[in-house]
Amino acid sequence: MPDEMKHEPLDRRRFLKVVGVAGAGTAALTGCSTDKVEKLIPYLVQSADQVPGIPTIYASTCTECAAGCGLHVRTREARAIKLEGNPQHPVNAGTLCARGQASLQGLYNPDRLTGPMGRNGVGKMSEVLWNEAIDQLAAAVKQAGSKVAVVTGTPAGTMSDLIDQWTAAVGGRVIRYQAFDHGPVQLAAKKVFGVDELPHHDFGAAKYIVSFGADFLETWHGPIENQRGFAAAHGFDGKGMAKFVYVGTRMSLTGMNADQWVSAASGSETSLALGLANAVLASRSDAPADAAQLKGMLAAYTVEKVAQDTGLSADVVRTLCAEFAKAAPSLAVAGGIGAQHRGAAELCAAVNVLNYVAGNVGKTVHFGFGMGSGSGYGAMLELERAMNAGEIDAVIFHDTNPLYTLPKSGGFRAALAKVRFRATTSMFWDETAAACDLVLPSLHSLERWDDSRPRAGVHGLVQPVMEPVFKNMAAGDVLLQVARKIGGAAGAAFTAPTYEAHLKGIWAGVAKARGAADFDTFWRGALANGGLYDAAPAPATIKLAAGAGDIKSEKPAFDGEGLLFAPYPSSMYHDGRGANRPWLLENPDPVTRITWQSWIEINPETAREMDIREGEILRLNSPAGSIEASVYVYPGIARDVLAMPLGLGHTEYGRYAQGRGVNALDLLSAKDGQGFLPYLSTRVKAEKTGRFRKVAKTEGNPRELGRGITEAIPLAAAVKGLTIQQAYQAAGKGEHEVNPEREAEAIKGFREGQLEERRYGAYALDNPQWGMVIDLARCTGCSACVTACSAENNIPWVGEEDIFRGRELSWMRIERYFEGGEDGEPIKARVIPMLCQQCDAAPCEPVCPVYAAYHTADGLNGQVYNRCVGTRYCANNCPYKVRYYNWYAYAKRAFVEPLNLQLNPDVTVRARGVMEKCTFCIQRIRGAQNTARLEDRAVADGDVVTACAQACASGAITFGNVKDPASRVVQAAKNPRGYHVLEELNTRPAVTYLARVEYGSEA
Amino acid sequence: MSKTVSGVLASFKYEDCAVDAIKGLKSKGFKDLTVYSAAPNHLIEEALDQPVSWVRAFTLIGALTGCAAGFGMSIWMSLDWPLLVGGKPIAAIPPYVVLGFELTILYGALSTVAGVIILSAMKSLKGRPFKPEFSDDTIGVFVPCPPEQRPTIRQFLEGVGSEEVTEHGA
Amino acid sequence: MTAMLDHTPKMTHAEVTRDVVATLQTPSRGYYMALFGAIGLFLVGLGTFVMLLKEGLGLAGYNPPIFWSVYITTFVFWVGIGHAGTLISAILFLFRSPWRTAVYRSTEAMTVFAVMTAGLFPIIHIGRQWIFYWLLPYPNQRWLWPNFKSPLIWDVFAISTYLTVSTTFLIVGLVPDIAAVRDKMSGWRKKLYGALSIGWTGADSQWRHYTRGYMYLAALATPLVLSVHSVVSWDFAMSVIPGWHGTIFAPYFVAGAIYSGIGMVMTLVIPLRKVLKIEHLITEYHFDNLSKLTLLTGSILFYAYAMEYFVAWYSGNTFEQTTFWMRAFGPMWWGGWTMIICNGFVSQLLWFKKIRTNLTALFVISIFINIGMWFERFVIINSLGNDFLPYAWGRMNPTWADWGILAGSFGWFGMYFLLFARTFPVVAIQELKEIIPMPRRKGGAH
Amino acid sequence: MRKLLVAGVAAVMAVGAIALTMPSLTTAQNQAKKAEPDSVVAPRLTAADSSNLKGPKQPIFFRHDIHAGQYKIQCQYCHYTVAASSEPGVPSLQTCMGCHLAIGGADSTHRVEIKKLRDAWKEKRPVEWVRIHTLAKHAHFPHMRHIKSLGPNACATCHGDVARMPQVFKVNNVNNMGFCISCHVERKVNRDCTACHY
Repeated sequence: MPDEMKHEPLDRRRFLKVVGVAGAGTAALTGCSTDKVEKLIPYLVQSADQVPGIPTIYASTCTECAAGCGLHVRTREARAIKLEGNPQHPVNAGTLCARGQASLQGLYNPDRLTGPMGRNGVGKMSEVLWNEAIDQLAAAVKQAGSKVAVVTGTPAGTMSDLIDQWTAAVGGRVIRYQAFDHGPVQLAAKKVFGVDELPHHDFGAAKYIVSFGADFLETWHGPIENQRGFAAAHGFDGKGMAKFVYVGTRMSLTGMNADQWVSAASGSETSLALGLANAVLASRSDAPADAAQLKGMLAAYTVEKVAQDTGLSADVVRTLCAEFAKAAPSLAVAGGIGAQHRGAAELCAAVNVLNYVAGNVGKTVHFGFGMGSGSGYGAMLELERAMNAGEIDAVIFHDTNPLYTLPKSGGFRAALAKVRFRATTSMFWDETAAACDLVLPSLHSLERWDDSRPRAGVHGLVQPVMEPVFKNMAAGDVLLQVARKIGGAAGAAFTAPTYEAHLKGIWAGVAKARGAADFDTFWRGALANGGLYDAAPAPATIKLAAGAGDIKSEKPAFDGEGLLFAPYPSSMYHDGRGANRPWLLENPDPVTRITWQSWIEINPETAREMDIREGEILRLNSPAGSIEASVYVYPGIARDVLAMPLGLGHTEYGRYAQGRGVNALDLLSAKDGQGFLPYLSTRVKAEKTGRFRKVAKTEGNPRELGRGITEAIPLAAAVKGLTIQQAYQAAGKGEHEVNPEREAEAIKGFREGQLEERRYGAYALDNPQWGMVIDLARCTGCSACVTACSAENNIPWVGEEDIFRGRELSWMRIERYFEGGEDGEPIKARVIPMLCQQCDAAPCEPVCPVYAAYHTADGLNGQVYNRCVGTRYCANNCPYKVRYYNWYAYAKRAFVEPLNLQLNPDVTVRARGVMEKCTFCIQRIRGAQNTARLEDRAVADGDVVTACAQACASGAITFGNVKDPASRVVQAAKNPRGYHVLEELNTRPAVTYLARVEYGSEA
Repeated sequence: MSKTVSGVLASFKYEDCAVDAIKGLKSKGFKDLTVYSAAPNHLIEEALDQPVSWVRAFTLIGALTGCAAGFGMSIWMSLDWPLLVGGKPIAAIPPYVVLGFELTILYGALSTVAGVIILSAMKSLKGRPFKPEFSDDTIGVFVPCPPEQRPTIRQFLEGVGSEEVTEHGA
Repeated sequence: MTAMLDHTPKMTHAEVTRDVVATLQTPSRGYYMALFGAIGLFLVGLGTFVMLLKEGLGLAGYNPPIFWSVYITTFVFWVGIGHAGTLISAILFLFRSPWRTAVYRSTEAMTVFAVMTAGLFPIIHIGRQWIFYWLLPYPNQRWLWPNFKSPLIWDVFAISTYLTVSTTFLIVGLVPDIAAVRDKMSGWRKKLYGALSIGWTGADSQWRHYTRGYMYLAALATPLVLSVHSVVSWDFAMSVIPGWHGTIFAPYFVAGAIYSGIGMVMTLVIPLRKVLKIEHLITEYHFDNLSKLTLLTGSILFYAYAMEYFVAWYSGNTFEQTTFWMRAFGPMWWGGWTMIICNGFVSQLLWFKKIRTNLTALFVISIFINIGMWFERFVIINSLGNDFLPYAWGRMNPTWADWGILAGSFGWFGMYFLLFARTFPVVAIQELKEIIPMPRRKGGAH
Repeated sequence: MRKLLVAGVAAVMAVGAIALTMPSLTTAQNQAKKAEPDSVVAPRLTAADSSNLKGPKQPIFFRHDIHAGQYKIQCQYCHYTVAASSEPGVPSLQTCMGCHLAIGGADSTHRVEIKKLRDAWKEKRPVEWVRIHTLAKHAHFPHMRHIKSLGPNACATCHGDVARMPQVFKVNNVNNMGFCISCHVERKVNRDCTACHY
């Protein structure tokens, strides 16, 4: 960042005004130092919907990706403290992913630009006044006339429309560019069905799911909606579950959740897809009539041919074909980065054919949702050409950072340099901003008005929930003001004084169209619900197009030689926009459990051949460039492939992102496929450097050594309703009982005796006992709960250096264990969310010398921070290792202004030298109890929802009072799959896990 | 400096002489002797044959008090604010045995020392003469007696082989 | 009795007094170098502690799941050192073991200072050192008491009791000797020792109660010394952690404590007797006996090590088995083997009288013992590194902050010991005189 | 009785300086008197006097004894969220102006202070009151629950008889845990640690 860019210290007074009651805000464990004078700053005018001490919730829409999930923004004293899902919203139904929640750290990011920046006399960037900035832009646009290009990543909505109209008015072109667009999918849709839109997938309805490199649980389309559907289909419901097969070179998070990982040679997936289609046509009669015309093309793809193309054994292919043909409706998806090689369009086409012949179109694959992928990478190449040709005089970037998301090997940067005037509306000093002449930092979506139309039937509203943290201007207002400055046609086109007014105008139209009598009530209703939600549109009738007939499965071309290089989208950083959010940086990668770093994944055997160990720094050379990163040996990757997450290696973008890790795109050649960026198109030479850099992973040992931590039960047994013990015996692996009957009895007797001894004081009262059930058959390991927990409980991040020492604070942590992977048997991953088990006979409690850890009357392991002297004995004695310690003043270090405004005032911020751990969100429990007390009623089931349970898109977590036999948690715990981790220690945890259900031999 | 007690002080380099002296004096009816020695000497103890020290009483009482204090404190304090830990009874006896034990020892030891000091102080040595060599290699025997008896006793002590005999007091 | 006579120093009471008092005269340059060395080390520790207060325990090499580290290791090490002193001064006193007289004073002093050192660690290692006093049961406006079920509170009581009792024991033993010194001194020194001797004259009325009281103190100190390290061992044994949760811990720790203590005694006394020129008072005979004690306790320890592995294997408990596998072949294998070699094997050399009576050899061995016993605790604490959930495994990685405090503890200890040796008789005058018969005119033994 | 026990134990423990901590154990009882403001006419004071009065000097010499005492305005009229939220709520300037648009003050001393308020309102500048009762951030005190169970006039239990204070001062050290506990024990209500500490 240029040094003349100073972070203007925030105007304290203004914040206090926002906070309302100083001190009620950012709580810090300051002991009892009340002698220092504190100020009470009252509101000037008391806003009706703000009651100090009680959260106010605003409905809005998430803008972190194109999925457009509905938000409930929890605010306290008029500052947003947490983002949660909007239960009414059809896309995410009250849940939210890690990236969505971390949007809050975009709002409060200390590296946000505090004002517009323009070139000064000497050509250096420095802060300018807003009106100057507007003038500059207007002048430049006016001068450029029709030679204006607007590059926007804004998903469909009024803003996007405004950009179109505005550009049209000033005369210019719009390029819609998203890094992870779905070019291949859209091309394939056109080719096979003759429709120019993206399909919408209904995972929930599918009985059998095959994904060809589409990581639908990470970034592909709307991950949350996919995950909800996937959980519905694949989560065991007592009768059965869908089978999920993942075809790809690398076992991604999505792959980890597959019942079978098929590592087909990259580029050969098309053959497999067509093979499956062939099998379906051959074995099933219910295929649509016009599918017959494909017989000729498909006939070639016999099991043998497919096996030969893909390098899979014929048996595997045969079973796949048989199973897929049997299941209906099924669902095949493709088009993710995981298989985005130069043949990706063909692959998607093949998958369309497969879905069509299997009769899935209209059942699990829907068209007519009006989803488009934008003009994509092709258009950017076209823009590059135009800029080189001098056809562009002014470029405006909005909601996009192409200088990071485009491969460096391409000529975009050079071409952009030729353009006379470049502007961006980025809130941050990112790579693109650094290459611009004018930066007009927009407002964060929590500070401005907007709406979004992710798909037909969903029209979400974005509303400001608080005063802007920095006095900036929404891009919409910028466009309107510029138009007015330019005047003429442009000026005439836009009469609205502000973007808010413009938006309301649009919505007035909507209201009229819906025959709403009075706009205000309509508007207020829409705001309260976070938008308008209609039933999904009737799916369009789809017939095969001419193109469907000629789909070739050819090995796509790869540049360079050596191992195939597979960059993949990180589920945390997405296309890189998440790289400046500490929550995401410290939330371990669901697959490798690595934080704060870039890494290179390599197959164990390949590593052995090259004599490489974890942490060794490897240099990868491709025709396009070379990068260095530490190695992570990962059994879930094909032998001839090196994989690397995208999203890090920023050269700008603030203190957290800048210079952290490396950018995998630097190895890619920018050569076009057919209008999309072929991520999977490069081979690299791996070169040992002999240097080492520890991998910042939070994992000790990836194997659970048969300790039964993550139990799994075969589907057949689960359907019979067997317990884990019974299932083991049925499988002939019956390990001996933990306790013989007589022992069990003795323990029971002792237990009762003990319970009697405990009836004293508050413990004699009739209190609730809080408990939790976690269904491992539904948990995908997506880690949304981890961020939710950090957000709710003011958990600071510790940074890379302390992660090296294993000092992460993560009350909710996802443990990932590998099964198999050796001598031929397939590698499988199991995940288990590990949090404080709130043991009834907790080992941590009796060892605390000062009662800082003790058992509350409502069955929790109370942790009294201010009583803790920090002997750490409790942490040593915790078998689950879920107690975390403040080795330094982490909170002080992490929550720098204005990030401290995100702190939850209901939760003490832990000081240095204090032990902390999951509290079952006790502040929510107490809150619910207080409310119930005021209303003279008892706390009802569902009144208390922990942050993790709330965020979980799979609905894997149930929380409630185990003393209430009617509660959901008790019902869930009755499940025969239920077990306690380390039960033999007799700690009597309050958390019950439901064993994961796996396809065994019967699959 | 209080007035010195009238009497005779004899120094012995040989323990058997000292023992003879003590025995002789006791037989003569001099009970209130003061014998100085650099180290405990059982021959002298036999010669003096005094009753067993009462220190043990202090030790016992101290120890019992400590034991009671240990258990009392831990149990009462647990009940004063009942907090449950690890599913154990509020006032669990087994862990409190440690407290009981430690305080038994502590109080026992301290009261023993107190006992030694108090008991030793009960016999006042005010005004009785002392010579530095008594803490080195010499045994000293002091016989309190009225001035008129001094010569006879002096004679006797020199007789049993005292190296040096001095008379004290007005 | 004969054994006793054989080894009784051939000197008169006067010579004993003379030689011992001589140790209090102006010391050699070597002494001052040692003293300043100790003070230097102590300052290093002090500096480190200040940094810990300022920055936080993060400076030390704590890597979760290992939440205890070098500090607790060193704590247990020093508590252990203490035990030899009490053993020799109290238990051997009750057994009327003649050879203790020459060495017990220095070992007792060692005990007191070792426990003083150990006592610092619970304060150093907690996260919020400034409220360490919350561990004490004092009435406060919060109406809160400590949790007496916590082994750490047991520690607080055990250590403080141990410190008090052993200090009392030392002082009581000193009083007659101080008196003896007093009577040899002149000027301000005479005044000083005079005050310290609280009017001791050696009158029969004093000896009478003194001898009794001393015996009862010994009788109380004996169970205490056994209890203290048992309690410390329960810090570990009361937990559920594999490698900690062992029923043999109490006896195993007590043996280890005495073993390490005697090791330290040798390390201290072998040079000390040279520096203070009292070779004729503390002779090979004494070291021979010390060595035998070392051999005994060392062998018990060796057996305990073997037992730990056997139990882990025999129990069939996968957690225990993994822990002990890791102890021997895991990333910290070197620690495990250091402990077994230094304590298990080296102690077996003492079967040979040649070695038992060769002071150079003994000195070297004693150094090994100190190292080995420190590592024993280090290794035990490292069991935390691989407990129940493999995902959470980790390994300790000490830093300068750990070594700084460790060095400081040695400085702190050495400082006090040297000052003591300079100020008070390190050989018990009166007890020596007790075993050296007084001359008799009529001659003949009694 | 309790004192005896504590003292007894303390004596046995030979821990010194118990006496110092004893008083705090019983402060609650002394503070249990009710806060019914009888119609006293508040004394005539000027801002100048405020420095001789107990308690910190406020930017505006706001007279609780006049508002709550003389005119018997309910506490909750200004501290509007005390019965609904954990935060009692500091009145917004708007609330003040609600009356003081009309009420200019009986005499000069009042007028001076009220002018300060009106100026602040004009300049849209919040008044920075000096906080008197602050609870450590690690303790959570839900005002509404206490009002609910102790009644709307229970404020005095902790805050003292504010209605008689020309200038508010701290009567009880509400930040003293013993102060809370003594009351909770007396009333036999929950004294679970996590009721307040989380």
